[in-house]
Amino acid sequence: MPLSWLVLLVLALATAGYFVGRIRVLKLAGGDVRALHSLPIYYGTNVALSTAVPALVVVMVWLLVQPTLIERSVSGMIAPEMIPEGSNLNLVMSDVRRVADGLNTAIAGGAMSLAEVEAMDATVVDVRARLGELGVALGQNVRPEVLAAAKSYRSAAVTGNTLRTLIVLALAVVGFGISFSKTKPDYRARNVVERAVLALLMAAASLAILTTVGIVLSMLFETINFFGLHNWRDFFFGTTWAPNFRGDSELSILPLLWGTLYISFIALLVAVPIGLFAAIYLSEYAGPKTRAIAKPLLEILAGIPTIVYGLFALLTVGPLLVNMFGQSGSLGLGWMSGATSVLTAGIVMGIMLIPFVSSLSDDIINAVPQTMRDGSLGLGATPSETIRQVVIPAALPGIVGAILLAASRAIGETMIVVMGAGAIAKFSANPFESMTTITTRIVSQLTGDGDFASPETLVAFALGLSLFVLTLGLNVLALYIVRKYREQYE
Amino acid sequence: MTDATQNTGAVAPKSSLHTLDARTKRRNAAESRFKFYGMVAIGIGLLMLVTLLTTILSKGTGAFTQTFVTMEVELLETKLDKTGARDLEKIKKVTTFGYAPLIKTAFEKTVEAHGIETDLKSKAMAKILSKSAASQLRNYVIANPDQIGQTIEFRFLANSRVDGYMKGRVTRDSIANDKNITPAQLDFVDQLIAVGALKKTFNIDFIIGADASDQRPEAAGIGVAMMGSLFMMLVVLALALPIGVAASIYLEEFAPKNWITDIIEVNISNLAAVPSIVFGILGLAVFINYMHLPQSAPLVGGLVLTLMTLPTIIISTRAALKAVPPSIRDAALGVGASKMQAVFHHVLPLAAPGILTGTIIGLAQALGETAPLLLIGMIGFIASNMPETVGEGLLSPNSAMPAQIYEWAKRADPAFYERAWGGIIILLIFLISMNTLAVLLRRRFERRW
Amino acid sequence: MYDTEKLATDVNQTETKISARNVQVYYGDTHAIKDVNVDIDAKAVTAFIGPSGCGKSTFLRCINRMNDTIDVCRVEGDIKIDGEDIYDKRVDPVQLRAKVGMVFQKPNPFPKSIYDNIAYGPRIHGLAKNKADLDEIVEKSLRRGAIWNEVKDRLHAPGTGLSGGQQQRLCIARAVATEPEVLLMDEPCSALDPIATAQVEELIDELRDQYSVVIVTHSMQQAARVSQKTAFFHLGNLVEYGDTSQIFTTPQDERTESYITGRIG
Amino acid sequence: MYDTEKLATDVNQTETKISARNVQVYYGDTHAIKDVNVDIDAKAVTAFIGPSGCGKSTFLRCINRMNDTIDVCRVEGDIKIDGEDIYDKRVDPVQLRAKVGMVFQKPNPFPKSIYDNIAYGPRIHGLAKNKADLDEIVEKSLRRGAIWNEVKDRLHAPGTGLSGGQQQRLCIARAVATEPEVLLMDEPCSALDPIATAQVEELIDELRDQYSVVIVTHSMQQAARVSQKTAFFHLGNLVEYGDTSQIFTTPQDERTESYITGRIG
Amino acid sequence: RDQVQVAGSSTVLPYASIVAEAFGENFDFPTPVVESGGSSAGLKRFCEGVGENTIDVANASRKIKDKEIKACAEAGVTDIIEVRIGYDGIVFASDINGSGFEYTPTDWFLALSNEILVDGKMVANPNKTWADVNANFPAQALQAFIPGTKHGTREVFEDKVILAGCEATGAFDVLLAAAEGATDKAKHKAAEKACISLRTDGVSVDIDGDYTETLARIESNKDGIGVFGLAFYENNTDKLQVATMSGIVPSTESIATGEYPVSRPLFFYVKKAHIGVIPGLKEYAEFFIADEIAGEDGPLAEYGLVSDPELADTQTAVADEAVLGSNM
Ligand SMILES: Nc1ncnc2c1ncn2[C@@H]1O[C@H](COP(=O)(O)OP(=O)(O)OP(=O)(O)O)[C@@H](O)[C@H]1O
Ligand SMILES: Nc1ncnc2c1ncn2[C@@H]1O[C@H](COP(=O)(O)OP(=O)(O)OP(=O)(O)O)[C@@H](O)[C@H]1O
Ligand SMILES: [Mg+2]
Ligand SMILES: [Mg+2]
Ligand SMILES: O=P([O-])([O-])[O-]
Repeated sequence: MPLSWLVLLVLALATAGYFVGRIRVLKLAGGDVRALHSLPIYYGTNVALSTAVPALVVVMVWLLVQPTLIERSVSGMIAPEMIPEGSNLNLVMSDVRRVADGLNTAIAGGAMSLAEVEAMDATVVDVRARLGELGVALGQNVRPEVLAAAKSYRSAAVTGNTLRTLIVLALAVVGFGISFSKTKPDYRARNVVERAVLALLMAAASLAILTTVGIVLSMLFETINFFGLHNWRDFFFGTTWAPNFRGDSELSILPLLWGTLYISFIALLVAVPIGLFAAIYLSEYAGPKTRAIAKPLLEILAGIPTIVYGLFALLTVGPLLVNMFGQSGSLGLGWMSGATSVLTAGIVMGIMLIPFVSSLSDDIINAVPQTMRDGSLGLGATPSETIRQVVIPAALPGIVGAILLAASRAIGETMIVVMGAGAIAKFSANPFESMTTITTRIVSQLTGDGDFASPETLVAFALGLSLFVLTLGLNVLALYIVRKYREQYE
Repeated sequence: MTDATQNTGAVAPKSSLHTLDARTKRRNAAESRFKFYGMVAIGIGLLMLVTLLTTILSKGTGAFTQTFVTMEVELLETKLDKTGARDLEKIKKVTTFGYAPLIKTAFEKTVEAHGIETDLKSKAMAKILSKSAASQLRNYVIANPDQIGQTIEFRFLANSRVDGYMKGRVTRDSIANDKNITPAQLDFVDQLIAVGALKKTFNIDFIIGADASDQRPEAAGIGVAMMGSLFMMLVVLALALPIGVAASIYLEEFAPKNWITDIIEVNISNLAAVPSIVFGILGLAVFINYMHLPQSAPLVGGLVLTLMTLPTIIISTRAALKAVPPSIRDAALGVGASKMQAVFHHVLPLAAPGILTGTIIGLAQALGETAPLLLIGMIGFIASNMPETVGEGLLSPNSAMPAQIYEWAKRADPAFYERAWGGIIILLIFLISMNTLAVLLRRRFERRW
Repeated sequence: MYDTEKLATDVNQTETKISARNVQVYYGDTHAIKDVNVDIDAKAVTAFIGPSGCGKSTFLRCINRMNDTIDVCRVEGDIKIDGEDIYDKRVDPVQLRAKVGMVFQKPNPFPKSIYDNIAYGPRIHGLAKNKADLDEIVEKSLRRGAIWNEVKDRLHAPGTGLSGGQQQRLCIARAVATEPEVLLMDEPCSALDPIATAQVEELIDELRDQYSVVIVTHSMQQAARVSQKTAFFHLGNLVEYGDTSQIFTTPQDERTESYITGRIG
Repeated sequence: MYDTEKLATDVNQTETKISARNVQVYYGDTHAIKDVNVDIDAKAVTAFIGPSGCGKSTFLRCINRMNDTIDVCRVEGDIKIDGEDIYDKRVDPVQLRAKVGMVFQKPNPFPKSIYDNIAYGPRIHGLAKNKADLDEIVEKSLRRGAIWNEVKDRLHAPGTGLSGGQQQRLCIARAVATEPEVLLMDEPCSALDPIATAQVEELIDELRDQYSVVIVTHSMQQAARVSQKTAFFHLGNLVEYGDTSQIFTTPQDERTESYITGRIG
Repeated sequence: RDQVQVAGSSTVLPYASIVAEAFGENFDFPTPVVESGGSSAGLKRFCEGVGENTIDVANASRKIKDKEIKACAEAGVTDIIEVRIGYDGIVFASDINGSGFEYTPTDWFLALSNEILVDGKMVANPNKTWADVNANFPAQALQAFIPGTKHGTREVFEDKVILAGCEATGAFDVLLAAAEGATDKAKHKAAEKACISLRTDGVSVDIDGDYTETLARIESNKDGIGVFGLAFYENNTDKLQVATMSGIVPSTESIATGEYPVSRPLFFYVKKAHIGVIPGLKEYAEFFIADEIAGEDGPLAEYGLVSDPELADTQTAVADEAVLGSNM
């Protein structure tokens, strides 16, 4: 039975279980819901879950395990000497799989009978041509041992699938049966279902941990390689970033870190006040109509591709700033020489981040109970005093969350920095100079032309991991601050 | 307890409500300033939006029209099927290069038929067509081998320079050093316009078509990439929203408040700060190298973007859950609802606006993200066909809108630049329609208590 | 409007419904309830009285474990309902709260329609077979909450748009709708006018035919009118507990007496 | 604890502080206040009584324009304070509310420390010159709110962690701290025990030396004790308004009489 | 997997996409997927192993390095077919309406190097305008947009322009004399390094993006001179004017003959083990270098690729599936 059918069947059984469970428990209770421990839907859900969850888990495990098992047994048929020069077992096996798939297609399409397939002999029939007619493309002619392996692969798979179908269906039926027999009015169905839901919720939360582990693992190995090739002291405490194709580059994170913090800081300097004031205006002053229109409009800012912002920085904001602060600028200050600068990138990034702050804060501010505002207004506070001293503090955790999100995005942004801030790593306090960030360096070293095993490329991983640790520190700090200033309303 | 003081009367002298005292004036000034800042903030935001949108629109609308040349082509049997057996295999042997002569001949005929006078050689005339013309012919012939020998009217794309000329991007001055087109060819284009054989019309292929190579900007479309984005968004929505909300509910409502949950909490905020390309590294390692999912597949892209979007959704959902007053939970628990019921029946609906905002912002980010796609092979030249089934949509190689736009923006021919902006328009329309749904939903859940 | 006769006859013939032993409650470091022992009768009304801040609400919230929801709150000691320890691990607080209903001190209607406010409990407990049944429960509960007449035309208006007293009655109706065995009412009449108060008292009186009712009140008169037993709390201590008539006529403790004789409200 | 003599002497010698003419209030389509005309005296206490949901809070909130914050609420008619129309365009609701303080029906402490809850008003109105001054104001207000003793050791604990009655007194103290000329109190004693009630009533009595106080109450006794004038509302109408003694002894309107004679709470 | 999977250099990408498109049109195989991402990333994925979940072809704008071949071998990728498809010309161009330039490597060294030789001593580069660099040039402010350190073009620029200029001005000898190092080789290296260290005062701007970004920079700063690929320039002749190098105008012809000095070879690498397994792989490789595609009149040359004079050799090598190390 094809997999999709099997899954559908299990789901159908589960659906049936849902109704059967409901009906049964109601019947046992003589139609009186009050006699039940839980609502009928919980009994139904319990049966449905007991039917579907174990069965589907087995399907999943099976899908992961069966190919490995079959592969192992079939690959025994391919003697090492049969593997062509330069190839490996892996490749031969993918050929085997492809042929087996082709045979299956042929049988399913009715082009060949099972017996025909079994009798097919690669020394006699041109399998490639035969399958080619059926629309199965093969890269190469099929050798006899491959065909033989493919046949046994196919039959093993067929057996496996049959077994899978049986076991899964049996499990579903058993699950159905057990939960069905448990379905009695005093069975604590709600508790069971809720425990299952809680397990799901926990699983969802632990995904974050898994992701972190994945990220660390996927970078750790290469980072270690990097530190094998490059002095860690130079990386952490050096002052110059100058990758070079000839090797012995100076790769220090510090100037990049400085650029990252500086640019993010300016971006937040733009985004936080604008976003926060926008949020305040939307939730506290604007009429429902204005709010309904302005908020989604601002949200578009978050969805404009960053390449547009990059071009905007390069072609509009940069020249504008040069016109003001440049040598022949309107202010005649001569502070700025090129269009790319920390300020250019910071401002443009800030604009992109406005909705991160405004929309989230607006929701949180809006959720502060009206009685808080009434309390303050009733004392003769102006709306702005109310907002600053009562509403914002009450909404602070959410607002900090929004700002952190914006900061995170600022740290992770590449395109705007590349186009707006330039690619030079340096220490300077002058916001009119070009600088660059860790993230952009990660991207460019990773996509660059250097030798992929060289420190110039591997440094990307070290940068990534260091940034990870760094932001972790910042987040701990933020958590601590929020905890300290949290105000809980009733 | 009667410690009323005598000076209370002195503090509050009777004052008219109609005249503002100095302090109130000051406070009111602060108030108007505050409100003004709010308006300025919105103003700045909207101004920037308008600036960006007008830039995008002014640069991108050109991509929606395209120049076509209509003419009759005789499908010469001598060129296409020398044996005359109509054997498809044989016909297929004739490559697109073999169709070039048909087009040249067709031009000669057209010039003759319309009485156009020109010194151009037929090869030079044929150059005003897109390189896709030959493949268009070949595809037609392979689909209708019986038509060989007939004369059929075709509508061919003009090449990007001619199209640029029609759109004003290319002028006789600007092509002085251009080896792709000559003034004489432009004269010829003018003549074709005069006889109505060359026209600029709406270009549906841009919206539904696939990418084309660097030499054929005029044939490139964003439709297939849009499907790629659509399938990725479906994956993200189907995974990130439920998982994100579930994780937030667990952390905010059920998790014991201890160091483990603190770690998870910090962890999640930290994931938000992980540069998106790192998620690409992760995706490559986990989904492609470890789990053997196909390369360049929207499924993998969707999974990577899901991981990237999760922190955004979780952070906003948690903030929204936190903002629901505890008295609501008390009320539900008090009538005998379980914690789960209290959360799902009361808290979650009240937190829905914040959740939807997180979703809007998370999806917007996911929709516009390119960097992680680079590592899982969704950026480059991926000219697939429109996926026909959901499975194909998820698994067969595809690109995504932002990746396509990013690619176009890099390409040398300025015609691609116009398409990149056109692509941005489509992306924004996609985004706005996605947002509209969420915004409408959010409006339904908004209330103050 | 309420029958005073009952008062005399019912006392002393009841069994214990709730029994608390050595109950201590802490909010962080604050010791809010100090070593309280009390037996609350079934099918009777018990009044908790005492000065503001003495711990009445805190103790009341222990009885249906609503204190679980306050992070800093810690409860020690035993509380048994029908002989079963409610702080036992095996006890599902949900089931407990279905059995022990509560009206909170501050009215907290759901931000939903009036109808849904009432229907919520019956829905999750499966008390109604169908829509008509539910409609009936809602109407009956609202009537018992003495608010039916005021809201019958606006059942689908939000419950949060009601006046203070109306919200309070809505919350009473909501608690009654789930038919709890024990009903805890924290100052249920504080925002009610005399007539509404009388109606609620009538309801309480009616409830005690089948259920236990515990009521926190600041009105000595109310306590005297509706309750059979009265507990007087002071600074977290249960100072005196006994038959209402006895507490109000011959208090044993000095503090009780001084509180009662300041009889004003 | 409160002097009943004042009651008799003060009446009739006062000037009008607030005058309302043809006031109508609508919540959307609901007509909540119907054509109310009333003159409220300066340096006197006026009580609003009436059954729950009759519009007392609504009318009270009109006097300091707190109804402005409710979107669906519409106010028509004239309300004058000291002869000045408060709905006039030139009137700044902020200044109005500084002059007309309010204690809400549901206690709504800010999620801040107890100290900051009280200090909030004085800070925004600049009533304190320095920290010491502010400390003094806070202490004095808390004392007047009859809650000083209970909270003096935990001034920096959150105001939301107080008991219901404590929160109510905190809100009274908060309102008093800004020294308003008119104080509107919506059931200020609903969650208070008799002693605390008495203290608040004493405060009210003290306040009327200089200010106007309007108090909504369900307790007829309280109205009789503290107020000089009483207004009886019914279904949005001001049914009767006059000297408290007269209303409680010889009500003119039948409805008033029947409400008063149901005298229970 | 049915389609050929290609990844790698963004410089090769346009050519590969032209080929892939034509391949898809003319063969029954599906259009190959050509990912971009850079030579290094492409080779890295290429060397991850053999099997369907790895790529078949890596494009590179440089030769594969020995270290990479080793890493490949460790992952089981042993037989690699190297295919050189032609050359990428690198040109210097400025705004179409500005003044034109005729450069020598010396000019660039004098313009961008951190230190230059003045009166026999290395001093911090004092030049502010092109006129300071070369009296024949206009007094236009110095502003160069050069490829960032991630780009292979940067290496070519350093080697063939800056280093050449360094040697031509004699600075190299001075630096070599002053260089520290144990061996001659180390000294040489140190001197080279000193030569190619560019000034950081904003005159020389690294471009990490693409040529479109360089073009955008020139549009926003008309004084700027940018480094471009020949193909890019040829598609933007309406906005850019090209500068000569040592008197030679860059074109596919002048580069093919070797007259114009600044260019680099382009390659792609095929995993031999995948031939026969991935349908169409060999056909694709052969098609790429077929005369009608990569020849002098083919579409690649038309687009700007400098076709390889030794294309025929390459064709036979591919036909024979000659792997790296066997014939080189
Ligand atoms: N926000 C609102 N939206 C709609 N209707 C409201 C709102 N607030 C009050 N009402 C209605 O207006 C009427 C008067 O309400 P109000 O709060 O003034 O009554 P009240 O006299 O204060 O009653 P209580 O003594 O119960 O507090 C009531 O019928 C109430 O339901
Ligand atoms: N969440 C809390 N956190 C800290 N302390 C609290 C909290 N809730 C109550 N308290 C304190 O516990 C004590 C008892 O409070 P409780 O609410 O039980 O009083 P009460 O008797 O109900 O008073 P009232 O009649 O005013 O409602 C009070 O001193 C109060 O300040
Ligand atoms: Mg209480
Ligand atoms: Mg009221
Ligand atoms: O992408 P490149 O490797 O050619 O720079």
